[in-house]
Amino acid sequence: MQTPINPRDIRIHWLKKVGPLAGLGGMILVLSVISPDFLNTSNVFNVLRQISINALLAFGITFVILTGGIDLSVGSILALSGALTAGMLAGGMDPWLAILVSLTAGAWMGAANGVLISKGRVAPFIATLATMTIFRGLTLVYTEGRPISYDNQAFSMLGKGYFLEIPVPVIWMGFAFAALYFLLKHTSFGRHVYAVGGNEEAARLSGVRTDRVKIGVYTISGLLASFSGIILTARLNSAQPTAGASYELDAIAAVVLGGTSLAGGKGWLIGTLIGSMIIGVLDNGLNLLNVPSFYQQVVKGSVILVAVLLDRFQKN
Amino acid sequence: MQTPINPRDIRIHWLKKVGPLAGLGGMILVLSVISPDFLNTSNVFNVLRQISINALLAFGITFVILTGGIDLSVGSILALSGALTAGMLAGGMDPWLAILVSLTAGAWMGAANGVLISKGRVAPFIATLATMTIFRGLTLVYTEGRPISYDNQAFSMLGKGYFLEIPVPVIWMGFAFAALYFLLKHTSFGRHVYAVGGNEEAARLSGVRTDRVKIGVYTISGLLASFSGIILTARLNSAQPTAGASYELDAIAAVVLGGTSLAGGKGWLIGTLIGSMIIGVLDNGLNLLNVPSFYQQVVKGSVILVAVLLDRFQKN
Amino acid sequence: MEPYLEMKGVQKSFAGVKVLKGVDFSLLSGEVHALVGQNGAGKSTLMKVLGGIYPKDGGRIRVRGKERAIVSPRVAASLGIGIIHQELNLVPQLTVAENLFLGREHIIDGWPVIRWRRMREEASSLLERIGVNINPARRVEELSVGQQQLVEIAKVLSMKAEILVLDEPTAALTHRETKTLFETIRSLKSQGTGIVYISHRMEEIFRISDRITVLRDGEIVSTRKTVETDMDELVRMMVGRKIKECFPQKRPRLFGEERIRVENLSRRGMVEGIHFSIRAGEILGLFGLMGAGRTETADLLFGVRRKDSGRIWIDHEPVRIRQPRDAIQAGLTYVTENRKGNGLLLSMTVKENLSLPHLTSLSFTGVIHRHREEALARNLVRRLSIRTNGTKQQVGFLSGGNQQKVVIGKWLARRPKVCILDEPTRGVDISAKKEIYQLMNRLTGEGMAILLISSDLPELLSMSDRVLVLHEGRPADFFSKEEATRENVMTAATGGGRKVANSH
Amino acid sequence: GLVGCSAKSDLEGGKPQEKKVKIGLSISTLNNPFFVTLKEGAEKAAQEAGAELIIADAQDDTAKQANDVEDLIQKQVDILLINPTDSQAVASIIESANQAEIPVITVDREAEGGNVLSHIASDNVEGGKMAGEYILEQIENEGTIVELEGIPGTSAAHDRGKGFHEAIDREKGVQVVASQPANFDRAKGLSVMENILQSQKEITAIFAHNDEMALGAVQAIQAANQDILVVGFDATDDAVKAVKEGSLAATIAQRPADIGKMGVEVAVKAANGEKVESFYPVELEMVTKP
Ligand SMILES: Nc1ncnc2c1ncn2[C@@H]1O[C@H](COP(=O)(O)OP(=O)(O)OP(=O)(O)O)[C@@H](O)[C@H]1O
Ligand SMILES: Nc1ncnc2c1ncn2[C@@H]1O[C@H](COP(=O)(O)OP(=O)(O)OP(=O)(O)O)[C@@H](O)[C@H]1O
Ligand SMILES: O[C@@H]1[C@H](O)[C@H](O)CO[C@H]1O
Ligand SMILES: [Mg+2]
Ligand SMILES: [Mg+2]
Repeated sequence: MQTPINPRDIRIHWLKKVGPLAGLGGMILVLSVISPDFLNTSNVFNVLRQISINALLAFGITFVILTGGIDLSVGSILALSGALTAGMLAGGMDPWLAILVSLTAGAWMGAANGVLISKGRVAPFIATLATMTIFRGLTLVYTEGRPISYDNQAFSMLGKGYFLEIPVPVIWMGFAFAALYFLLKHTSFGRHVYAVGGNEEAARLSGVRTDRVKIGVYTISGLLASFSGIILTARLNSAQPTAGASYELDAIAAVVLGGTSLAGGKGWLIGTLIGSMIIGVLDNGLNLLNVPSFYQQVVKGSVILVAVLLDRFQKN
Repeated sequence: MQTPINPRDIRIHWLKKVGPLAGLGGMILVLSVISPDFLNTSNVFNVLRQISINALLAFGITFVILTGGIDLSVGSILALSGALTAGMLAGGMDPWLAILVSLTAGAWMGAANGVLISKGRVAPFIATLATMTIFRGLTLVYTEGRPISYDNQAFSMLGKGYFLEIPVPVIWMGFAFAALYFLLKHTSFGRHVYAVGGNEEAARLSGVRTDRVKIGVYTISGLLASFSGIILTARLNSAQPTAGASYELDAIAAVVLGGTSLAGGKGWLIGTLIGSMIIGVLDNGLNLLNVPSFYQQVVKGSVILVAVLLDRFQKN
Repeated sequence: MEPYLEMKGVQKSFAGVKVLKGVDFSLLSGEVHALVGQNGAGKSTLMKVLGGIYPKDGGRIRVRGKERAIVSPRVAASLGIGIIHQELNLVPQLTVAENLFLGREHIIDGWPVIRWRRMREEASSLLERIGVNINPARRVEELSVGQQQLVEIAKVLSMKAEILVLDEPTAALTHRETKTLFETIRSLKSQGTGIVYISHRMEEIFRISDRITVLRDGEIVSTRKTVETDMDELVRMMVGRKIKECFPQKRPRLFGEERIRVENLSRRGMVEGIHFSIRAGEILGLFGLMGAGRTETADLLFGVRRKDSGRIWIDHEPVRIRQPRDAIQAGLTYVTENRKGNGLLLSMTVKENLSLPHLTSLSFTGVIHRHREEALARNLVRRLSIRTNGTKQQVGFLSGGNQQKVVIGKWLARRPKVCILDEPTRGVDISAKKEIYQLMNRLTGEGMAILLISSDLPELLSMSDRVLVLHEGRPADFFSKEEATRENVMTAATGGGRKVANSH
Repeated sequence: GLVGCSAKSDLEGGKPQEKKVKIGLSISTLNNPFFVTLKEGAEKAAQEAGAELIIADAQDDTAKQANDVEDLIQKQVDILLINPTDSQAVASIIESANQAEIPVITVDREAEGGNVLSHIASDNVEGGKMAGEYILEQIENEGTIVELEGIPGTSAAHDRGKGFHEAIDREKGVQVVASQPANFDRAKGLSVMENILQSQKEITAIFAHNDEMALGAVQAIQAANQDILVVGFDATDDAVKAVKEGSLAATIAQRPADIGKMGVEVAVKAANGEKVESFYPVELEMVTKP
């Protein structure tokens, strides 16, 4: 009784995926016409490097949002991890060890979110809002409100270096994307992430350990936030106590621009990458075009709105 | 065939309502023991005045959250309305007219959110994130990045004055609470707000004009944000372009602390008032106890978490 | 007589698939017109077009002689069209009274202020009219599915619709409520209301309808006067071939070892002191009136809710079940009564739904073996004749009955020891029902024990080897196959039976 | 060396107090090393003077500052030190302290209203001007300049920009080719500068409204292998180090520790009934490579 897959279904599917890409394409087109510097190789790598931090955060948040959650604490985890790393480096610790410690700390912070949300049944918004405040406070306590500088050229290369002309952060972003894509698409954990977001009760009744899945996604998010904190610290040769403030909003915007639904259960990682690029290209373009500062926010908000609206419009 | 109402149900219902109140009571108890200044009449009015801005924002957001939405733009609407008011007063406009224009502008900004969300089918988080950026940008454009001062003592009384020893903003808060409570509890609009949040499809099938309800709640939220912007401007004798930044987070926290579910359909306005008080008492207490500022954030986040967790714990 | 309602050549496609291929349908004043057909035939879709939920792609609709464009549920309501949809459409957080008058609240003249007392009183009398006694101040989420269905019925009755559509209204009702509903339908009929009645229960169709229209694959097969047709002909028209006897031949009653034993299962305020055991190959029927605690019993067994007390043995081994995962590992499976609420992942594909409980065995070091997953899904789709555009079709777009098959199907890939089926044939068409019955027999033949919860009394009586009846959360009586007659079971369910403490 | 001069505090060694003075300090934000240093200067002075210091952090929010000051009034402090988030809005806040008859001293930023006993500050407009003049001098009145702005709408961003433009706008040979906000943030300073470098090929000098942004810009310039004169503001430890290394040309030092220290000293003096001046200037100084 099986009817064959409908060609239109495929088209819709394709459109859904192509929506954000079309938005990005449009922006690139416009910018390359009005700003001759935009499509230089060097600027392309520049934009890619700039988005790497946001993209890493957004990748993690994609997992969280797919389960129907949200993570507002990533900016604070970024700052605390960065501060820890810089502090350890300044104290002369081996860079690899420092990285390991920081990543572990980030993963634990994420896991704490996950436990609060799954075992404590606290709404994700409020749980991560509270930990956002706590982790930021801890960063201030740890740094005493001042940047921590260190001097370690080898470590700095993680953020500043190039590998075959490609900026190292872009390579990290590529690796993270590939690994997470696989995790989401080809493993049972990935499937459970979608299941928990789609219908948590049904997932639980099917034997999915929903609590573990939730703890898992927040841990991933924390780990990636920590990783981006490390890269940022490497790039800046220092860690700022205020680093990453309100980064969560840009990261969430990237996820949603990429077509992932905030209700959970629906979305994809490539979309997030594209969403991140939209935001990066936008920021870059505003700078290249020297848009006056007060107008930048107006333009940025409007472009995001138009992108989302176009996407909706296309799908109908 | 009627099943009697389960006594356990009633207890749960009651506990749910009493949960936040107990949290507030506990905090008040602790504070009045360790800080002798805390329970002075003057400090009580002081706290009430301090929460009035947050409470007004949170009242509006309660409506939005009850429909299952969210409003991140309230802080920016507050700023833009405040700036408009101060600008008009500085230009010598009649205060009442200035207020009317500002409130109208706030309502329109809120309505714009509502239209984007209902007609444009943009996710509330992303729509109001975009407008938050846009309205903030417009505030900067309008103020040219500078505070706007005015001189109008009569108007200032709206924020600074006292009526029978009660600070005027507290009276506004009381009025707004009474009106909104009635609206939510005793009008069909109020019921529709719950219905849209509880089961939008069912509401639609029952003939509820869900789009109108949504536009309605965002309009209310915008109106209240604008109102609090006016009060703040009156209180400070001037309007800051950066006013209200990140106020949305405290307002949302107040709503959730009060027991309203972010999933929509469940919640109550008294809870929001209590939630607002919890945050206000906390801020006040941290100051009175002279908690070092870096630790304040840690403590504040932790107390919010504990309050929410206790609430969950009680309900089980 | 001019028909109240006339639909001509109505067409509707989803994503390019024609679901309604030019359907003609009419409804006279004071008639009950039954609409029947297999799962996915397009019955609900036709009614949703009428209700202004889906825009039609072609055709005309005339209401009381006038051609109308029904663009929204509001317009439908204003034309006197009232619909009870197949899926429950209530707001769980609101009270019964608030739901009954949602969108049409009683307000003080000229003011948008609700008249609470009037609403509560009217709600009470509405509920009374259909013979239910539910406190209108209760919140809907606290009601059982059956009670919710009654609230829906009361709601649509209160709209004083002239055209009333009931899309499987009895699926969640027991005999008693069904009887009252039919009385109500008869009285509405005599007042001139036209009623479209959709059901998969053939005896109901013959009891209540005046005319029957058969829909197959989006086309009308035939419209007959009820008195001029019979069950066999109807089934043949629906399925396109002959189907004999609905309940399959019972296999010889040879039971094996005890597979599950339950002692003193309780949860305060819900159920108390449930005892039973089921042997390999045996089907134990669990009966009770609405709210008697059947679903609750199943939930406690499977670890969906925490029990206050109760011990469980599987194959003589004591097991600790604290969450569904434990139950699954112990060899239990559970087909829940609320497929949308907790049975399905509506936004995911048929394949993903079917494979969800088996991902561990389908993957190696966490990586899913795609081909094996696809093979599993295809196999189940074929075995259960699930009507779908493919294994990648989104489950939310399947018809109700086909969704139900997916819910059952997802458990069948593994070999469970005990299977709990809560209303497994709710909303399932006659041929699919037969498949499910055969499946149950095959599973018991393989040594599985089944706990069958069903409000469909004929189904329960003919499929069960023994019947346990609950009354107000306690075991009321226990019957062997021979004792389990309609009368005995109903008497026990209404509280008139001999009380039993132990039903092993 | 140090350009400009420094004011030496003449308030040291006040006589021992009979009662412990209770000072409230409402500070605009502690998310910024500048104010952290100011706060530490104040704390140290309070300890030395045996005074009790209660600090509230307004987190750059005027309304929170209003609340903080009210809370401090509730605490019945003897005297208030206010570091305004905003010079105009603080007026009505000061009025409420006046009503409670608690004397107010402003630090770092001035108040445009209310009854203020004394003011201790350096001048941001002046600092912007110094930066502009220094740049003109170094580039010999010719070249293209980039301005990295602070958080739009903050007084520091506004005042420094104002002073800077006062200095350079009349010079025909120089041109500001880009003015972009980088929010006082190092990471943002880096990415904004990277972007500007993509379109502006020949930049002679950069003025950043604070050191954090300046240091971010330095990273971008180094990565692009360019040689551009960068001037920052604040003289944070990192910036002073960068000046020594030569990657940063100069930074304007505000001596926040001195501002904090003098604030407390003046407060103690006033609380003890001694007469105080209405203005104690804390000189700016320019830190450059020796
Ligand atoms: N929103 C939709 N999108 C895509 N396909 C749909 C949608 N709604 C229904 N369909 C498809 O239309 C067909 C008819 O579905 P419909 O619900 O009308 O069947 P039905 O006759 O009511 O069946 P049942 O007896 O199972 O309720 C099915 O194949 C279903 O998959
Ligand atoms: N979530 C809930 N909260 C409160 N009471 C509930 C809840 N779910 C069920 N109940 C009540 O528990 C009792 C048992 O319900 P249950 O669903 O187990 O009945 P049932 O016998 O399965 O009936 P049905 O035929 O409706 O499935 C009913 O009185 C019902 O109202
Ligand atoms: O003076 C301070 C610092 O320079 C800081 O960098 C920004 O805020 C200003 O007020
Ligand atoms: Mg149907
Ligand atoms: Mg049941």
